This record gives sequence, structure tokens and C-alpha cells, in this order.
Amino acid sequence: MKSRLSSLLDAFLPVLATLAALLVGAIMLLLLKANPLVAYKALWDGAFGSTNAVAETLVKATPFLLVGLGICISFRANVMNVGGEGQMIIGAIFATWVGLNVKGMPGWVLITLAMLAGVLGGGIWGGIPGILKAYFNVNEILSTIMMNAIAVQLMNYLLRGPMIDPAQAKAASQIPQTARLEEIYRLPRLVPTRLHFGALIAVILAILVYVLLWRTTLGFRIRAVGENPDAAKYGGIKVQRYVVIALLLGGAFAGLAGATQVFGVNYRIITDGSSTGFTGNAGFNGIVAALFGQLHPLLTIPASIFFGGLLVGANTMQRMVQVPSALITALNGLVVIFVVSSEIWRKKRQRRREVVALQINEPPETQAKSKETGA
Amino acid sequence: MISDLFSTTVIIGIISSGIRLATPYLYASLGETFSQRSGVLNLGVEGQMLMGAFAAFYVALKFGSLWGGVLAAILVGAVFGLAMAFVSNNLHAAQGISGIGFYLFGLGMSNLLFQKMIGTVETVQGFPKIYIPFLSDIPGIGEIFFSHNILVYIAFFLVPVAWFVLNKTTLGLKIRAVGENPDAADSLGVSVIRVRYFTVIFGGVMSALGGASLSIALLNVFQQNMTSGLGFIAVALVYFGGWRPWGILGGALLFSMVNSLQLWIQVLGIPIPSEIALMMPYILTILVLVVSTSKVRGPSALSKPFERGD
Amino acid sequence: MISEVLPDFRYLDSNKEYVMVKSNTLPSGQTRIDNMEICGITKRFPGVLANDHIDFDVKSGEVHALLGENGAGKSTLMKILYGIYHPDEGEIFINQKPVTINSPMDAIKSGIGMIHQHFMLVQTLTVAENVALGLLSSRGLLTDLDRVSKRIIELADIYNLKIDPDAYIWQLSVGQQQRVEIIKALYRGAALLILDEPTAVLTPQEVEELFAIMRQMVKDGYALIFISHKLHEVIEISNRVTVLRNGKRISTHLTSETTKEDLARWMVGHDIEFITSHEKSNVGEVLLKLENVSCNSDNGRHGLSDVSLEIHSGEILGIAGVSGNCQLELAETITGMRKTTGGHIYLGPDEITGLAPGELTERMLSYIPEERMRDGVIRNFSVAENMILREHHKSPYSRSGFLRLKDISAHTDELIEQFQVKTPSQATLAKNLSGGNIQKLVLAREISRNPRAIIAAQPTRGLDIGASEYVRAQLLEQRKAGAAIMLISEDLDEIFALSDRIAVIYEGKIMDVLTCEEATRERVGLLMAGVHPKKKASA
Amino acid sequence: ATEEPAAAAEAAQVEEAAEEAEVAPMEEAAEPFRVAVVMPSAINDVAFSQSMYEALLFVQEKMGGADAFDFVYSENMFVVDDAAAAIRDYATQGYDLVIAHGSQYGSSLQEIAPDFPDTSFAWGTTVDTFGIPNIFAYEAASQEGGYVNGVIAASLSTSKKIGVIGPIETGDAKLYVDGFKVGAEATDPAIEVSVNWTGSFSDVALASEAATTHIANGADVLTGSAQMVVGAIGKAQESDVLWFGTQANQTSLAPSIVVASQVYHWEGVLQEMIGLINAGTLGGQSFTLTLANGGEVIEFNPDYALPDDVKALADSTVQGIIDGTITITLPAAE
Ligand SMILES: Nc1ncnc2c1ncn2[C@@H]1O[C@H](COP(=O)(O)OP(=O)(O)OP(=O)(O)O)[C@@H](O)[C@H]1O
Ligand SMILES: Nc1ncnc2c1ncn2[C@@H]1O[C@H](COP(=O)(O)OP(=O)(O)OP(=O)(O)O)[C@@H](O)[C@H]1O
Ligand SMILES: [Mg+2]
Ligand SMILES: [Mg+2]
Repeated sequence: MKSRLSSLLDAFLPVLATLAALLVGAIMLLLLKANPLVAYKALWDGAFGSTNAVAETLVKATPFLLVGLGICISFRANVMNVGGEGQMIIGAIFATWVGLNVKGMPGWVLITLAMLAGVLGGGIWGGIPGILKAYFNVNEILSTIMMNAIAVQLMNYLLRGPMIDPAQAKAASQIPQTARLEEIYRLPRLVPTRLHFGALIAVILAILVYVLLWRTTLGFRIRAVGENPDAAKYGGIKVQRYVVIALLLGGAFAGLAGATQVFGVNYRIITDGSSTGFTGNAGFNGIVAALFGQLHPLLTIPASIFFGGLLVGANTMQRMVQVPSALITALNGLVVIFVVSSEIWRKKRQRRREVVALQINEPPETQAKSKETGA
Repeated sequence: MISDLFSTTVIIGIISSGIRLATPYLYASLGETFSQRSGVLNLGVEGQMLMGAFAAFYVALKFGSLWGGVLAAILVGAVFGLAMAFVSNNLHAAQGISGIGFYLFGLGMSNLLFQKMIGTVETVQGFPKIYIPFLSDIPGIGEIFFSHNILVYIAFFLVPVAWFVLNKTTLGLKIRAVGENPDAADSLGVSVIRVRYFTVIFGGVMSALGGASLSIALLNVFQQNMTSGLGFIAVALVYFGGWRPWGILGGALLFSMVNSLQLWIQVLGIPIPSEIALMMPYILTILVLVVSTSKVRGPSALSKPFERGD
Repeated sequence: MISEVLPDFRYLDSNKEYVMVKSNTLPSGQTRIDNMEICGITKRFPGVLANDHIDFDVKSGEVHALLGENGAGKSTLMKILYGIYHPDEGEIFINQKPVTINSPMDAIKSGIGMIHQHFMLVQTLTVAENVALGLLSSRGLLTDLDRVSKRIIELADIYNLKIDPDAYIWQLSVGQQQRVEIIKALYRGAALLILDEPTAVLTPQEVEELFAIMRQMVKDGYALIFISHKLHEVIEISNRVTVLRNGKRISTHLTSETTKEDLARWMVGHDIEFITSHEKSNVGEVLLKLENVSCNSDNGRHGLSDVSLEIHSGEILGIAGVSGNCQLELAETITGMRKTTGGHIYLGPDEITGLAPGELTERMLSYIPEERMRDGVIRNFSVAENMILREHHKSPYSRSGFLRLKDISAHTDELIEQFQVKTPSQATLAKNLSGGNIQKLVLAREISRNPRAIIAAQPTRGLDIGASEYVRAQLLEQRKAGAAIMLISEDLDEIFALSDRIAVIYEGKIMDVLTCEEATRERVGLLMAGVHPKKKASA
Repeated sequence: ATEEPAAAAEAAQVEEAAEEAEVAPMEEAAEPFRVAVVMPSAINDVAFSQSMYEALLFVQEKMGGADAFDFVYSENMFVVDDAAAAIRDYATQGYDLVIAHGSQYGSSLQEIAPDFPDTSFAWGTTVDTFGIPNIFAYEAASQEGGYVNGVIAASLSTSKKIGVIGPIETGDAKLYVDGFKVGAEATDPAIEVSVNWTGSFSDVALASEAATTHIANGADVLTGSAQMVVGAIGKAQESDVLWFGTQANQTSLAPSIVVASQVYHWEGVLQEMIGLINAGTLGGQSFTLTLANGGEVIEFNPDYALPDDVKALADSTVQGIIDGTITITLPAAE
């Protein structure tokens, strides 16, 4: 009973940490002459206050979850994939190409093909750093950061040239965007909001990744390689191959995230020169979500929703109380710091629980026994 | 057209602008090297750079003191570093995310302060170029190496200093030990936490100085998100340099010079798409690592929080 | 209390007589610790009561040995004394004054030094750097490695610990690393020195050298705590001995008043039989064969060169050698963990040179690795997951890519039972098992497959006597079942007790292969030192 | 900016809100005209977003303050997806006019506008209304100001080399740069205009280094578009090289070397749209800022001593563009 209460408290620890961060944020709001109560009500309403708000939160959370699932896999193999941004972009490009160029197919077939193309594109973009790491000893943090920049330039080039919307190609301003996907090639919506089928795919995949990691030999190997490559090698696992696979899978999930953003939300790729315009930073936010979720695919679901809701709500708050957007960014940073710092209490409490459990089960003193052999 | 690239103007231009562009990277990467060598991964570099850039710019603008600006950047960087050190050493926060948190906070906070305390884009008179007597008159060489502002010189001077500190001082020995095997260091009475506090604060100071080098020495302007990803490249360069100051110098120069080369390619009108030119520094950095045979390993305890008896 | 039997300011000399110590400062200038007492120390870990109200004490001029099975709580107690763990209950007194030791720094300041069971060395630093770490430098902020090196050489001379101060730790053999640990402690002038299983990785000669040092230190007035699983060592070196079992103190006695058998019984709770010799088994055809095998080593020293060996079915070939003579390399080349640079290896009729460990698993080659924490188990995997590490992809543990948890669980239960692995549950992480139980886990995994050949590298290193005897019995069992076994060990007793033939390795070369009858301790000892007795005789 | 009452924060379901919006324009003039704008960068970027922000402030003052004209904004909406959410939210809240100030927001508008047939939307910078009746489109013919700047630049350059720094080769920046080139080359066929795209709107350091590179290459006149050029302006000032601005007046950044800036005055368009909305037309029209309609103005730096003949040439060029005697033929799209 008591321990259940205690674990419940653990589950609320991130919430408490968020509240603490918001308290600091309240001081900043007061300094900016905004009413924190009004602001935070707007934040809550914007994130979870209505069907539409919840839908927006889920829309935001979907790419975080997808990227986060990839992160669960690659970080478990101890490869630090920070290339989600680039992988999303390439995945989106592959999928969009399919969506625009493959013709004469039923909608769902084409969508499936396009999603697979996204997986392929992201997989390639993740696989390259994988190969570089496994066979050329190039650190993946470095290579994935660089690959992000390369992907952005590739996108800019394609959207300005080969893949530009034919309508824009004729116009003087040449907005760098692809043509819009036809209606039948879009991911269906779940409720009359922006919430699209991709969210469902992501949740299903979270379960599959859970199965993959703990119920398949592939997952066993990925985790073994991540925990101890020497012992993994001893166990007959080809370590380098699984490093590549882990990064490739990480990329594939990010690629799928990119594809669903196009097919479920934007219906085209459009660039403002950076990656963020398209990805909304999901390549990085997905990492945060996965780590919040302790690299557990199922825990990454609530973590993504939490983080998505925070961002959506914060934007609403900016609109409602008209504080500078910069405050929102800073506040998000604070929440991340506070939440990740609160982990220590969860761990401490867990440890204490185990020790306490031991004390309770401890048999009564057996000191007498030591006397018998003593002096 | 391509042959234009081999004129002395261009070569001098590439090298000297490579040196300038390398400056903020050097500060940030050297600082990051110290914290990583001691086992702390700080992904908040970009946020610290922005805060440093703002602090330095603000003081320079409002009080007209450039050195005051440098001092302000140092203080702000130290405070940020202190916070990061507390979170990673005492609260054992996962360093990958807490770093991203600090990045976001710095990104937002610097912009917020900028909007509230300055309001609009303004310029300052930054550190002037220092022409080193005689040396700066040498044709070519003078322009490349001896006609920069003081923060550029300091950045390059810090490379051997960092090497020296890491390899020749007791502090450096502690840093290396703590990053490799904190339990061993601890068992000899070295305070792992104290060393890490030092390196992370130092890293914050260096990142902030990197930001200041932009806002009051190289660009003389502050704008929101003016670093635009530079801090992350700086982290990547630590890996490129294999956690060694000289390697970082090599990486920063390589990256910056190729960046400047791509600027020249565009300026000279060499007909390749600008995006392809823009990719060059990134591709080359990877390629150099692929062909180089060095197999350096990172600090073993990198990003693992230390707990005695764990 | 037993400690009262022992008068202060005395040490036991080589004639086992007590002699007065003259001065109350040590040669290093450190004040002597006349008396250190631990009272009622209790320490709980999740799931384990590691120390249960333990009393313990040590005096200047004595060696107090601490004995106990794996996981009995010896290291935990010592780590509390050294400030690494904080006790849940209990107090520590030095010279009758209560002290709080919250960190190793406090321990060092109180004059306590510790040589850890798992070395506390920074692999990427040199010997001198490791020693200098944390010391005040005579050059202020700069390191004074030259001075440290000089002092290291001085100390090494006094206590006969040859070491190159400029060598990197990763280049050293474990025996050499042990010396660095001792030098580190001596350098700091500890008055009370804890030696947690210092002999586990030493050769008999090295053990003798260490004991000579310890005797010298005792004479100088040091207080020493000595932990070992080897009873004869305890008998030889200690004045008093305390036995722990399951976190409790079972007894404290003057060593002179105890016997090996007593100690063993106190440790285990019942009598155990020691394997001293074994009967011949039926030796069959050659199963494992090495032809001119060479490889590189990874610490920049010599690798294997032209090693040729044959092991028959039902035979144990012992590989004797001083630590650091390519035993690791030998095991790793055979088991596919390391590339060969020449030569051929056969298992039965098939060549297996260059095959990956996975393929060798298929061919029923088993490997009990020397570095079990590094190679043998995945610390953060459960016992069950570690049990199937080698065959996780095979039926019945996995089918069409999916793990079959029920079968895995059943199999694990069976092995835990059969091999008496002490673990709270099969979901327990390997890192929470004691060293002995980790080794049992590895053994269970490797032996339960009924392998054709077994490479067993230092299989009993660090194990308590019960576990060691168990491991040895299991190897003999496998021999009986017809496996070809290569037993790599630095423990000559073990080699002699188990081997049918003995090969001696020196600097990556096989000096000679002797039959049981030919092999005398002297002969093997000379070969281990790189001396060929025959050649010497002919010269 | 003004504060919104908290009550408005209650985001209702899409449909309900649409109904609410239906009533909004019908209400009496006592209610202020409410505008919401979504912008890709900060309101103080000395470029694209600032020009719109200033126009809104201007209109507000002109119409008699917040009681008559009330506006809210979302700045730094570089994430297209977030911008879409903001636009929808504003529409839900019944703003009279929702402005999507960025070409990347078009797609989102196309999605949202049909759901709110009684709300007026505006999209810039483009001329495309997608044929949707409640979308206005507006753009700046930045090639015109670019052309004029080019003409002046070519007249002032003695080295005959001019450097241009742009973000990515599209949209408003591309129009400006192309116009600038054509103007410069029309004035002096021997002039060499080289362009550097930094691939980013925010990389101040790279823009600055691009300027240095142009200067090292011999350029004595520079221009550039987007907010990251503040770095380049600094370099120009340091090397005493002339600068031409666009989007907003950049004189304050370097009073000694900025010759002229093409400044966007969106207020005209804004007022025109407000008039139309009040009269019941919610969209379907597109507006272009030109020199002719006063939406674009070449603002000279009074502190820069522009030679009289060049000033005259500039004025006549502006006049020529206005009366159509000068036509700007942009290079054909690839
Ligand atoms: N890029 C370089 N350019 C010039 N000299 C270099 C360069 N890289 C390394 N060196 C030289 O190599 C020596 C060692 O440098 P560095 O500190 O980077 O490596 P290290 O001492 O081996 O590092 P560690 O402290 O990890 O052992 C220095 O004395 C330096 O002169
Ligand atoms: N940090 C820890 N966390 C959890 N349990 C631990 C920890 N350290 C030790 N234990 C447990 O405490 C018990 C005592 O361990 P300890 O290392 O003291 O044994 P030991 O007597 O030194 O054994 P060995 O002879 O194998 O070295 C064991 O059951 C061990 O698993
Ligand atoms: Mg070095
Ligand atoms: Mg132990």
C-alpha cells in the first residue's frame, strides 16, 4: 500500500519538476508584467484544454515519438544518434518523391510505399554514420551533426531545383517547396482535427519496438552490443554489424517521422533554409522524449505527449499573453533541466525501497551462531 | 574560373578568414575538451555562447568597455557552467538532455534579454585589429597571421596553454584521471566532483568567450540566435580533434578554411549550386576522419555521473 | 576479545616470535596506527545485507587476515573503512578515538591505505602519473613526474618491486599492475594498509615477494589487513584471522591456533574436500590442434609466436606461465576473439582458424574467459540473459527471431539449480552477483552445452575455496565426458592438480610440453622463467 | 501589442469557433478591428518581420490606437507546423484578419482558410490566393527597389565589383538580388556582381565572412537580404565599403556607409485590406508593393553625401519604373 503510493509519487515526479520550473518561469512572467496564472492557464488549455488542443499536442508528439523510438534503439546500442534532423529530412524527401511521382495506385498502397520510402531514406542517412562508425571509427556524434547540415543543403537544393513545385518554378519568387500531395495520398485524419493516422502508427510501433528490444534476438544483440561490446563479441555477435543496424534503425524511424510530417501534416516539404522549419526540431526533441522515457519505448509515449503538450501549450501561451517567444524557449529549457534533474530522487527512492524491503524480510538476529565459533 | 582559386589573394583570404572563423570554435571546443576530458558531456555550449555573446555585447554597448564585456561574458559563462556542473555532478542528470535544456534556456534567455534590454539590432565598436609590428608587414604572412584582433590571438594562444595544462600540470593530471577512471582518482583522495566543477565552469567560461569573440570582436553585433549552430559544430570538433588541443586546432582550421573556400567559390562565380558549396566543410570534415588512421578513444567515464561506491 | 591477547607495540617476526617495536613513527614519517577498531558495522545493499554488525580490529605490527566466501562482505567492510561506502550503523576507532571516514581523502588523512580487489588504476596514464595523482607536487601547479619516478624506483628497490615508471598501465601485466598499487600505497605512507585479495593475480614467486614486503612492513610497525581465498597464504602470513560468512563475523582467532580445515569449515559452514590429485581418464584422439600459431598482442609487447599444441579428447592440458606471457592472447586466438597472424587451428578434423566466436559456438568450443567481467558477462543483463548469451539465437531460446522467455527461464532455473549459482532471482543483474557466482554463471553456460573443447583461462581466479573446488570438479567432469580442455592458470597448484600434461609458456612461445611424470615444480618453474633446463645442462 | 483577455484563451472546438467567427465581423464599429499576424523571425530583425511589425504599429496609430485597431503577433514562427497551429488558433478566436507573413505558410493557409469562411486571411509574400475567396495575397516587387539600388551601386562603384549576400536563392531575396543585378548591369555592362548564398537566415558569422570575402575580392559596394546581414554590414563599415539595404531601413546600423535602403511599407496594403473587409470582401485579391503605389520606398541615408548626379539618376530610375519606361526583365527561372 505504502509502496504503491510511493511509486505513484515517482510517476508524478516529472510533473512536480515541471511545476517547479514553471514557478521559476512565473517570476520571469511577472518581470515581463504578465499574469502567470493567466499565462499558465493558457498553457494548459493550449496543451490539453480541449479536443482540438489535445489533438494538436498529439500531432506535435507524433514525430517526437517516432524519432524517440529510433533513439531508444540506437542509444541502447550505445550509439549517440543526434542526426534525427537530417534523417527526417531525407525520409521526407524520399517519401514525397514517391508521393508525387508514382501514379495510378490506390491511395493506401501509395501511402504505404511512401512511408517505406521514408524509412529507407532515413535508414540510409542513419546507416552512413553507422558504417563510418563501425568500419572507419568516425565518431557518430560528429558525423550525424555534419550529416544534418548536409541534409539541409540537399533539401534546399532539391526544393529550389529538381523537386520544386512546378507552379513555383514558373513564378518569379520561386518559393522553395514541392508540389502539394493529392488528397487521396494523404494520411487519413482520426477525428475532425489535425490528428492524423501517423499518431496511431507511432503508438503501434512503440509496442513493436518494445517487442523488438526485449523479445527478439535482434533486440538482444543490440542491447548486448550497447552494454558490453567485448562480451557481445564473445557471445558470437558481430558487433560492427549491429552498430550499423542500430544507427540504421534509428535513422529509419526518424525518416518515417519525416514522411508522416509530410503526409499527415504539411502535405509538402517546404524549406526556410534551416532544418527546423520543417522538422520543428523533432530530431532533437525526440532525443529528449526518449531520454525522459528512460529509453523505454512505451514510456516514450507519455514522455512525447508531455513534451509535445509543453511546446504546443507554450505557443498558445505566447499568443494569449503576448510574451516574447524567447521566453517560451527559455521556459522549455528550464522544464527540460528540472525534469531531468528530478530523476535522482526517483532513483534514490527506488533504492531506499529495496533496502527497506530487505530490512523487513531480514530474519531475526542470528548473532548467537557466530558466538559458537568465536573465541 | 577555377584557376582563380589559386591566386594569392584568394589563398591569403581563405587562410586569414579561416583563422577568424576558427576563433569562436577554438574557445568553445577547448572548453568542451576540458569538461569532456573530465567526463562531463556539455551539450549546452551553444546556449552558453549566446549568453556570453549577449553579456559582452551589452556591457560593450551600454558601458563602452570591451574588457568589461569580456569580463561579463566570463561571469555569465561561469554562472552557466556552475549550474550545469551542479545539475550533472550533484543531481546526476543525464548530461545529453540537461545540455539540450541549457541550450534552449540560453537561446531563449539571451534573446529575451536582448529584446528587453537593448530592443533592436545595434552595433558596437569591437576590439580593433592589432597589427603586430614588423610581422604584420610581411607580405601575405602578415595579413594571415598578424593582423587580427586580440580575442583571435588569445584563442590561438590558448591552444598550447590548454595542451600544457592538460599534460604538464597536476590539475591536468587530475582532469585526465577523473575522466578515465573516477573511482581510481577518488580512491587517491582526488575530489572528482571538484575537478568536474572546475572543468565545467571553465567550459562555460570558454563557450561564453567564444560568444563574446563573435559579438564584440568579429561581428560587433548581437542578434538572436546569432551563433546558429556554431556551438554544436564546436562539440563535433572535440571529437574530430580526438580530445586533444592540437587536434582541435587542426579541426577548427580545416572546417573554417573549407567554409571560407566555399565562400570564395561562390564569390568567384564558379558554377556549382550554392548548396553544394555549402556542404563542403561538412563533407570534408567527415572525409578527413575517414582517411585518417587515428583511432583515439574518448574518455572512458564520459557522461557517466560519479557516485562513490557505485 | 581476542585482540587483547596481543600486546601493543609488537610484531611477529619470521621465527613467529613477538618483538617490541622501538619507535612510534613509521619509516615514512607517518604516525603509527597502534590500534584500529571497527564496531558493529552494518551495511545494506538492495537485496543484500552485506555487513551485519561486524566487529573487527587490527594493531600495529600485525597482519590480520580476513577470510570468507565470495560475497561474504569482506570488500564491503574494507570499503567502509576506506570511506568508499558509508555504513548504515557502526563506528570506527583509531587509537581509541572515534573517527568519521566519509571519503578516501579522510581515510588517507587518517593513515589508511588500500589496495583494491579490482585495481584502481587509470589505464591511459603512466605508472608515475598514477602514483603522482592527487599528491602535492613539489613544483606547485606543475607535475613533478621526474621526482615521482625517482622515488618510485627507490621504493621499488627497497621492497623489490621492479617497475618502469614511464610505462602506461595498459601495457602492464596484472602482476605488474599489482605492484603499482602497492607502490601507490607505500608512496602515500599509509600506516594501516588494506590488501584486498592482492595475491589473486600473482604467481607463487610474486606472492613470496609480496610476503617479504609485508613482513618488512610489519617489522616497521605497519598494521596490515590481508584478504585472500588461499588458506595456506593466510596461515603463512597472518597473526590473526577473522572469518566472515553471509555478512556476519563468525570467528576471530590467532592464526597459530587454527588449521586450514577449521578455517574452511568456518567459511563454508561445513567440511569440504580438496582436490589434490585425480585418476587418469581415457585419452582419445586429438581434438584441438594448434600449428605454428602467431598473433599480435595489444600492449605493444611480443605476441604469440609459432605455438604448436595438441589436446586430446578426455585430456586436460595445463598452460603454466608467469602472468603476462601471452596466456590471454593464446586463449583469444583459439576462441576467435583475436586475429591470428599465422598458423592453423583445428577442432577435430576441421580448420577453425579465423572463425568468429559465433561460429566456434556452433562447433561446440567453449571459453571461460580470464576477464570475466569484461568478456564473460554483461553486467547490466539479467542472470537469465547472461545464461543464453552464447546461444541466444538458437532453439529453444529463440525461434524465428523471437526470444522464448519461458524456455529461457526454465533453462536458467535448471542451471542455477545445477551449478548452485547464488542469486536472488534470475532477473537479478549480473553486476549484483559476487565474483564467485559470476564465475559459476559463466561456467554453467559454457559447460552445460557439453562442449567438445574448453578453453578455461584462470577459471578459479578470485574464487573462494568452495567455488574453486567446484569449478575444478566440473572441469574434471568434462574431461571424463571426453572434452579436450586447455587450462590456462598462473596457479601452479591448480595446474598440477588437474593437468594430464603441462605446457609452459614464456614470452609467447611454448618452452616445452611435459607429461605429469616429467613435470616437477622445479622444472616447470625454470621453464616459466624462460630457462631451458636441458640446454643448461648441456652447456 | 496588447493583452488579450483570458476569456479568449478558451480554445473551443473548431466548429463552434467557426460559428462564433461568423458573428464577429457583423458587430458594430465600437469593437476594434482585430488583426493577428504570424511572422517567421523576430519583430526586431531589422528586416522582413520588423517591416510588418512597424506597419502594424503605423496603422494602429493612424486608426486611433488600440481601441480601434488591435493586433497580436506570433514571432519566430520558423516551424511551419507551429505557425499553422497559430493561424488556426487565431482564426478560432475570431480575429478579423489573420496574416501569415511568410511564403512558407501558404500551404497551411490553404488548409485552414476554407474552415473559416467568415474570417479573412492574408498571405505574404506571394500573389497567389489559391482562388480561395477569403485569402488575400500580398508581395513586394522587391526587384524594383533592387533595381534602383543596383543602379546607384553601379554608379558609385569604382572597382566595378559588387558583392551580394543572400540567405537561400528563393523568394523575396531572390527577387531583390535578381533586380539588383539587372539594375547594376544595365547601368554599367562592365560591372561584376557576384552573389553569395549563405544557406541560412540566421548565420551572422558566415554572412560577415562572406562580406569580407567580397571585399577581399575587390568589391567596394555590398548589399544583402535577410536578418543575418547585420554581420555583413559591420564588415562593410569596418572596411569603409558601401552598403545597400532592403526590407527595412538599415541606416542606423552603419550610418557612415549605408547609401540607401529599400523599405517595405505594408501599411498601404494593410489599410486597403481592412477597407475591403469592412466592406464585406474577405479576400480573393492580391496586392503588390511597388514603387508606384508607395509600398516600396527608397530611403536614402541623409548622412551619406550622395553625389547629385547619382541622386538624380536614382530619382529618374524610380520615376522610370513608376511610369513604366523602365521594365525589369528578370533572368528566366531555371
Ligand atoms: N595538429 C598538430 N599540429 C602540430 N603539432 C601537433 C599537432 N597535433 C599534435 N601535435 C604535437 O603532438 C604533441 C602531443 O599533443 P597532444 O597533447 O595533442 O597529444 P597527447 O599529449 O598524446 O595527448 P594525451 O594527453 O591524450 O596523451 C604536442 O607536443 C604537439 O606539438
Ligand atoms: N555496490 C553494491 N551494490 C549492491 N550490492 C553490492 C554492492 N557491493 C557489494 N554488493 C553485494 O554485497 C555482498 C558482499 O559483497 P563483497 O564484495 O563485500 O563480497 P566479498 O566478500 O568481497 O566477496 P569476494 O570474495 O567475491 O570479493 C555481495 O552479495 C555483493 O553482491
Ligand atoms: Mg596530451
Ligand atoms: Mg571482495
